[in-house]
Amino acid sequence: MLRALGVGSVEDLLVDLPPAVRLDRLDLPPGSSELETAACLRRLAARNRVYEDRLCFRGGGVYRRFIPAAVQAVISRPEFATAYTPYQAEASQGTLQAIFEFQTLIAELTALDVANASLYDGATALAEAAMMAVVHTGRSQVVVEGYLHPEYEEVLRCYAAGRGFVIRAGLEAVGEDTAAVVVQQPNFLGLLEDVEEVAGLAHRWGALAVVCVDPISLGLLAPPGECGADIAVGEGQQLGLPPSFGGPHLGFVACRRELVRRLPGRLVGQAFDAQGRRGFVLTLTAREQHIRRERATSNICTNHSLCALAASVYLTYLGPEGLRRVAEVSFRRAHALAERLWALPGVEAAFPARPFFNEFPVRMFHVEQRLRRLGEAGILGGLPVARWYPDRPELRDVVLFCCTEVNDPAALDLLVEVMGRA
Amino acid sequence: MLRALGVGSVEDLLVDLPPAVRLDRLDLPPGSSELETAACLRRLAARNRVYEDRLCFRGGGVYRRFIPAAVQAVISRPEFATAYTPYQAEASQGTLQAIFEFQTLIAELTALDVANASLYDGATALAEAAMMAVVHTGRSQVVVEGYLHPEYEEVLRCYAAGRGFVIRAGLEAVGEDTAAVVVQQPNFLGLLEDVEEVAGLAHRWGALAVVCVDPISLGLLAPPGECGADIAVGEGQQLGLPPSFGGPHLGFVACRRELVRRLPGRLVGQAFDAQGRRGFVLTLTAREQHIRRERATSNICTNHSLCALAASVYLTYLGPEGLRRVAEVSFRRAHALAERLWALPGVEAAFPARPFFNEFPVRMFHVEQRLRRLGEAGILGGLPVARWYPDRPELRDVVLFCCTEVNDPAALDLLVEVMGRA
Amino acid sequence: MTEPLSFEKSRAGLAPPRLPEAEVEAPDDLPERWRRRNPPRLPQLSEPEILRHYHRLASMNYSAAERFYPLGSCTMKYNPVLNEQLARLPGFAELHPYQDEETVQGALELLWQLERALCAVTGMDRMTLQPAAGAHGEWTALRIVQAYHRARGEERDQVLVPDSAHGTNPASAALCGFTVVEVRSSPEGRVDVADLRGKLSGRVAALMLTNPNTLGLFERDILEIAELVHGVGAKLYYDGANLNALMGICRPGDMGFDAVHLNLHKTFATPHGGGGPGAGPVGVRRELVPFLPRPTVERDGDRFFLDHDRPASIGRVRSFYGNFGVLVRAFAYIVAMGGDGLAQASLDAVLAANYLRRRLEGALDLPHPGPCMHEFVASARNLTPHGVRAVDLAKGLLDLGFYAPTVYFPLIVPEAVMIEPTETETRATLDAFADAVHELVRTAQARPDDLRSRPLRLPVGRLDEVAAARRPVLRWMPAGSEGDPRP
Amino acid sequence: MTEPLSFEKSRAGLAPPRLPEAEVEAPDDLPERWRRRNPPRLPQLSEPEILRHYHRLASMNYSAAERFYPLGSCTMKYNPVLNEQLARLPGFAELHPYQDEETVQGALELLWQLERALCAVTGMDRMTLQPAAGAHGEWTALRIVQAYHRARGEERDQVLVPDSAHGTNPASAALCGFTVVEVRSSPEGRVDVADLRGKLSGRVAALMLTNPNTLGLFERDILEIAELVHGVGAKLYYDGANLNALMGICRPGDMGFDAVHLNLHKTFATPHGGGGPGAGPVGVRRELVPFLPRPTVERDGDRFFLDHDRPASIGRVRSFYGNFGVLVRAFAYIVAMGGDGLAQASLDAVLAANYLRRRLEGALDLPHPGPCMHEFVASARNLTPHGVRAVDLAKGLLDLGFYAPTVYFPLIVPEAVMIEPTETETRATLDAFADAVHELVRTAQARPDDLRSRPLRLPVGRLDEVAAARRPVLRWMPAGSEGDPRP
Ligand SMILES: Cc1ncc(COP(=O)(O)O)c(C=O)c1O
Ligand SMILES: Cc1ncc(COP(=O)(O)O)c(C=O)c1O
Repeated sequence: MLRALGVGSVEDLLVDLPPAVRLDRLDLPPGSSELETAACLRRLAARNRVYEDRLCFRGGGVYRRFIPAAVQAVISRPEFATAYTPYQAEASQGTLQAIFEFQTLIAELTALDVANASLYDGATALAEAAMMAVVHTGRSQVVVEGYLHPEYEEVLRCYAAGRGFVIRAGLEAVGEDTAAVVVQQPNFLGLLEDVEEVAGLAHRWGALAVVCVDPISLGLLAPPGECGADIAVGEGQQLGLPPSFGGPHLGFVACRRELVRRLPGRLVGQAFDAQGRRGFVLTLTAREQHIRRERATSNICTNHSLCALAASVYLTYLGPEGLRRVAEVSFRRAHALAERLWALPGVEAAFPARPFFNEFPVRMFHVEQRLRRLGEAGILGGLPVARWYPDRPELRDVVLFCCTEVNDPAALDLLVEVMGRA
Repeated sequence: MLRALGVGSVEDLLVDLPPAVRLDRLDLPPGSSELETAACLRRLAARNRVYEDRLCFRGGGVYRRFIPAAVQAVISRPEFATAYTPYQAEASQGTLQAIFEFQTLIAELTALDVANASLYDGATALAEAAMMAVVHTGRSQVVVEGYLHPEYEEVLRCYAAGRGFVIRAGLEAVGEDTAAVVVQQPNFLGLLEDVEEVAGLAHRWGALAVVCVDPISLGLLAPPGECGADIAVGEGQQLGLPPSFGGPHLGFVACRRELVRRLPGRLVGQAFDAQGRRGFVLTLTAREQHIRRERATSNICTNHSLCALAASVYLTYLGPEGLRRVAEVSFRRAHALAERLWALPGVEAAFPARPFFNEFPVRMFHVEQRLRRLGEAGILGGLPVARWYPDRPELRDVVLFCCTEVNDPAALDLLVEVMGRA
Repeated sequence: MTEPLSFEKSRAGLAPPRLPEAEVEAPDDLPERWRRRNPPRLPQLSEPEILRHYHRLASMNYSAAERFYPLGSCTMKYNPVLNEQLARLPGFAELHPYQDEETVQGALELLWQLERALCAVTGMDRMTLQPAAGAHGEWTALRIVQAYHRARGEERDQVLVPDSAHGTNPASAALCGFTVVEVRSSPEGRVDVADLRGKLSGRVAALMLTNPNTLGLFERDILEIAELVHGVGAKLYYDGANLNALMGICRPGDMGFDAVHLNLHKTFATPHGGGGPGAGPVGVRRELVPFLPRPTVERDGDRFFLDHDRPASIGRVRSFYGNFGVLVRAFAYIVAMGGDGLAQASLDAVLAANYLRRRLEGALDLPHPGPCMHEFVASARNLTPHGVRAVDLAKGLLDLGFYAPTVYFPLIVPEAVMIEPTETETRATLDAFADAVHELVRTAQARPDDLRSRPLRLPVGRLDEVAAARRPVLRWMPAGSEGDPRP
Repeated sequence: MTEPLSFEKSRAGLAPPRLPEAEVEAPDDLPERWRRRNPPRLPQLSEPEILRHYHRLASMNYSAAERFYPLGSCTMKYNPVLNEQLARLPGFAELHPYQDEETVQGALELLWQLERALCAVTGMDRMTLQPAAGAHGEWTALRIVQAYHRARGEERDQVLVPDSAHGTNPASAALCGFTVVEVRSSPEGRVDVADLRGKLSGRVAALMLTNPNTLGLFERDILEIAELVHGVGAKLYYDGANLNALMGICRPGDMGFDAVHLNLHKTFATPHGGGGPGAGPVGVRRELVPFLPRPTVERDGDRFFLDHDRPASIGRVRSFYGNFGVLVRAFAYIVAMGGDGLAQASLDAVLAANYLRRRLEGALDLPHPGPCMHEFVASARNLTPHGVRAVDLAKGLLDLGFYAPTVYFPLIVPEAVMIEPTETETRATLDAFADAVHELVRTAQARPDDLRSRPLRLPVGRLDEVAAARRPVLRWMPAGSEGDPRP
């Protein structure tokens, strides 16, 4: 190729670089063979502790769930994995149709009208929803009600600080400057909120109701669309994605049809060719950065398409009845576990009056010691929440336990047994 | 569907079954969910000990080697994995072309004219080659020279007992009844044989020379075709397949062009369509069971196609120079290790005068105790051969060590260190 | 679009992939006389090129994962993707066959349990899991029967095989040194009992029977047949490649069979791999057990072990213990399905076959009265007057996005079209396939040339197999190399 | 052939997959008021149908694994398959983000080492690995710059963005509350330094620059630009989505950049996934380090830990620590390539782009003088007289088995055709692509209608995007359900 270009070396093509910036040598070790690369990464992987799924009772936004083998079989297909964002629709119908199905699945799950093609994660999805509301209402405050996941709140505040809106806490703060009221269902502590009431209040003040949901819970719990929400967002990790130390996971956002042109990110719509054959295209792109630049609804370009595909396979595998059963098994096991834990000496329900779904807060003595003992028994115990609430003494000794269909009864027994040791 | 058939239940379709044979109930546990199925199999898998590749020094026909990730990426494609034998050529060009390439790769590796589409394993490939010779020469004896893998010999004897030919041992037995002389290179003990001499003798008596080879060794060692062999067979596990407790692996057979119509199993050949486009088809099927029935060259129908595909990807990944390097690294490391082991007190070379490739026999005191100690250090030590040679006292304390590119120098050090402990 | 051969894309002089260095002192001092003179002409391609090459080849294949694959006698059911993941678990895939027994207890238990499950399905007393495929299993079973007779001092030299049998049956018998004697089928497609009776004698070692036979018909007279065979001291052998109709419905053992082989790569849902690897376990009744290949897997309390000490054994039929990776998949299938699931699968398979058979009435000839079991054989001889043959119908189906049924087998049906839908296909798929056959039959009548020109929508058109076999080119050769390896 | 929607194939009443039972006493006593009234209308399909559905969808996609994907600005290089396997190791994939630090030392070390490696490549002092994509990284970097200025008591309200910049640049700036001021490009395609000078002031927080810019041209005046920007106290920000020309060649830090984002899903070979997930780490120079998102990963001897105690931090930009699975792949890529390999990759990328550019001379307009860096922008305006547009050329390429280049971007080039071949393509592929473009240009001249009718060989013909946006249908609705959700 050099010969075709009439140059002696690639250096001759780098004529525009100021000599001062030309690097001598990249300061990294030399390359390695595939065998050695794999060995290096395996060594690192071996220095992490992997808890058995069934012995993992820690959630806090990331959960172990049964992942059907079909998910991996689909998302590892290189036709999906190594395609770009589907700019050339006719050569990307696989990706496009999969996204269209994903949008429908999320709309059905949330009982709202439309959903987008995906966002980065639950936290950024919530921030995007808040910004939708700020733009839509032209107001400058967002009210957070109840125990919102502390990391989601931190992300929300980071976006607000840039974009220039204010976060306020508690329904008391709702007023005529309120763009949106945000509530998480179940909340960070696993407790159920009264979303309908929150939405009612928001609407009375002309604000939007934004609900952050656990998608699995929607197999059992009333979905945002049945509770008056205008926008629903959430984290889709539970829909077929491994914990993977926190990512990549899957943000989703759904809304009422009136808000569709405010949606961030990609949207896929139905289209037809000259012969009348149905296909799918990226649509409503006039919202987006590559057309609208600084006036776009968001800066989203690459989103989490392959994760959305995983979620689609997962939900399609379960179907409506399967999803309900997964939710129900999680609910029932968590409640059985809660009863047994609360019955232990030195352990009590942190919010005994509040209903929960499959995660619940427990107050106990000797938090650290108990968790250490669980660890020795191979169990990843619940999540202590105190670090996020340094000024809340009533949450100091609270630990959040979760339970899903992967935690079989024998695992529950073991947990209770170790927790019960003097 | 029942309605379309006008029957009330499937029972009504089972009219031809004598009632006496109708089963009440299949005596097996009820089915389980995917989660529980996976748990059941994982429990079984967890009850096996997995040695790190680099600490595995046991061969005896199955070896740890570096397997490029490309192999798994290709063979897990459902288009390859879930197709049948390519009866409909036009809809099976992927499989057919892959086999055609495999045939070429094996022919090149062995330096013979043609190879077939695959056989079950090295042992049955050897038996098939012996039967080719028996039919081709019309003679009734097969002579085995040197240390042939004892399991291969047992398989050969099993086929001979059915088909009606006789196995004899040692070059002394060669004579005018000899259909073939069989030799393994390197032999079961890892030692190099003089294949050229064996082939010369066979040919002088009008017999065929059959060589059973280690395909990796052919990166360095003179191939059968350069040594006068008429048929080469071998075990292809090392070409990209995991040990998998002994299977599925890969038998291959290659031969001189005069013998092609004696080959067992599938053969793929080039063909053209009416427009002159090249494609590939199953060919010379007049040798095969579905055409020739009891007069077929073999009964092979399903062979080991997907394993052959793995081998093709493996060999294509390495290329000629890569294969040579893998063979050379194995050779050099094995020789370095041998020197160090032989230098230990109470350990000596079992056949000091004989050259070897990457596996070598060591005679030592305290075989069991030493292997146990290696096991405690996480090492799968060499293979004691005594169990196959109960009448050969000189092999009683002999252990076969092998070394490949996965056994890094630190692994060698550890092995030597533990072996040297008093 | 066709794809060049990897050899044709090879780039001479390309650097090999990065590989580990030896990092030891020892030189490569292999004496010259053992050293290879000419390196093999393997292709030289980079990793991205290799992947793209094989991805493109993959896209040139029809597969059961993507399409209906109604290949009769092949049971192309859905292969659960979970099982692929399980077979790759390091605790299975990374086991060396010569590890000490104490370190492979899970593997041995799996083999032990799988044997028990297959015995439950077949009604046999013990199984060997060694054989690598169906044909290998047939031969193994015949070797066992042969050893049994020999142990009784009898050298029986004949094996009876129905004319409808799969080609591997006579081939396996011949490979085992037997003379094959063919048994005729009756006009209705079942064993002609009178013909059988005439051929039975003290020379007969075994009758190889497939039931349901390859026409998809249950051998109604099976109990009588068994009695006749046993009457001359012969053994009754069951070709269980076709067990998919019978799981939980009836057991070969209860029909009087003495030996059975199974194709786990059919009935037990392991993928066929474009031609293997499969697994062909063989089950036998008590009196044949001593002759099973060794080692067997035995249990002693909680401990599992390999028993090599079996003096009457025929020996080994292959190295190690069978196609373990395939056995893992089959075991996972059985665990997931359970007794109830397997029985349901067979019922569903029978229903699907009968439904599809009904849907094809009027399109193709159905030479044998139904109902059928899990498959059926139609005949395209009704198209012969239009100059259209079964192969033309097959190629027409490819163009419509279906794989073709098995054609020209069994040999006793002219223009045979052998169809096996399996239980994992939906009614919608069966309907679409039936519609396609009807459409092609109409095309055959109206525009026979059209059908004879098919396929037109695949990477290549109809390939000339006759010319290919006349001057076979079985490998790539570098351009300009001396001669080509045509035999 | 197109494929029905999963919803359209749904079989009402189909039994759900087998799932575990609760096996506990506790009933489902969720109070009614929290209970869902109408179940979601998810599809009801069996596992085999689901797999077949998605396999068929897969076969309707072009992908880099199978074809040349010359999409400019997207760096569709080969994604090593090893890295997919490594990211799935249980020791990575099964880690809970809230496990105790002592149990995730390997993961933290990986993050720490990856940060060091990316600093070496970019010349930055520290990096955050949190951002999930390029645009997310841009916004994160601007938030850091904003926090920096605010900490100094300055509320700068403008961000300068060249007119050639990627759309995410102005969008990210706006999302961060800045007013975007566009900087003009000179006729030769580089920043118009005079225009820049005029727009710089104390209101400017940062200039966002891409270098090589989106035309594939290196900004020759970069050192002067840096001086000017720093002169008004603003920060110079580097859009490193396009780093593929510069690894080991030169470092943004040495050019005077203060903050950088990288697209690991481009330069560092992690697969794009049909639109993510990616990773957009952000590197900064010393004075911006205090403002990095928290937590950072720190090392104390042999121990690695998360540092949450960073009072000046902008906070979090997402949950947890980044797209860890993507970071694992990128790290594996760096280990495999090494310093030498990365530098060679950039040299090869530049060579491939220049070669392809040369090969296209005479076919398309090349509005800017070369040499280019890793990509280049041609213009199809020479086809306008024939009534053929860039989009027609793109669709024609699809029919010839290539993905199309990026078209109509950058906005400053009419009928832009932006081509990035990457280092992992062979000369043979580049030649085949160039030949195809030449062929299409000839077609455009001879038979423009032909090109405007393309594609004809794909599952669907050219889709009417305008009509689709006019009455958007964004989801499936059951037949006969009230209304459709058209906004
Ligand atoms: C009825 C019957 N018997 C035997 C076989 C042979 O099995 P295999 O191909 O596994 O050798 C087959 C399948 O091909 C078959 O259909
Ligand atoms: C130059 C440039 N900047 C920024 C981006 C945005 O990156 P992402 O799509 O990861 O958000 C892209 C890619 O789309 C790009 O090409």
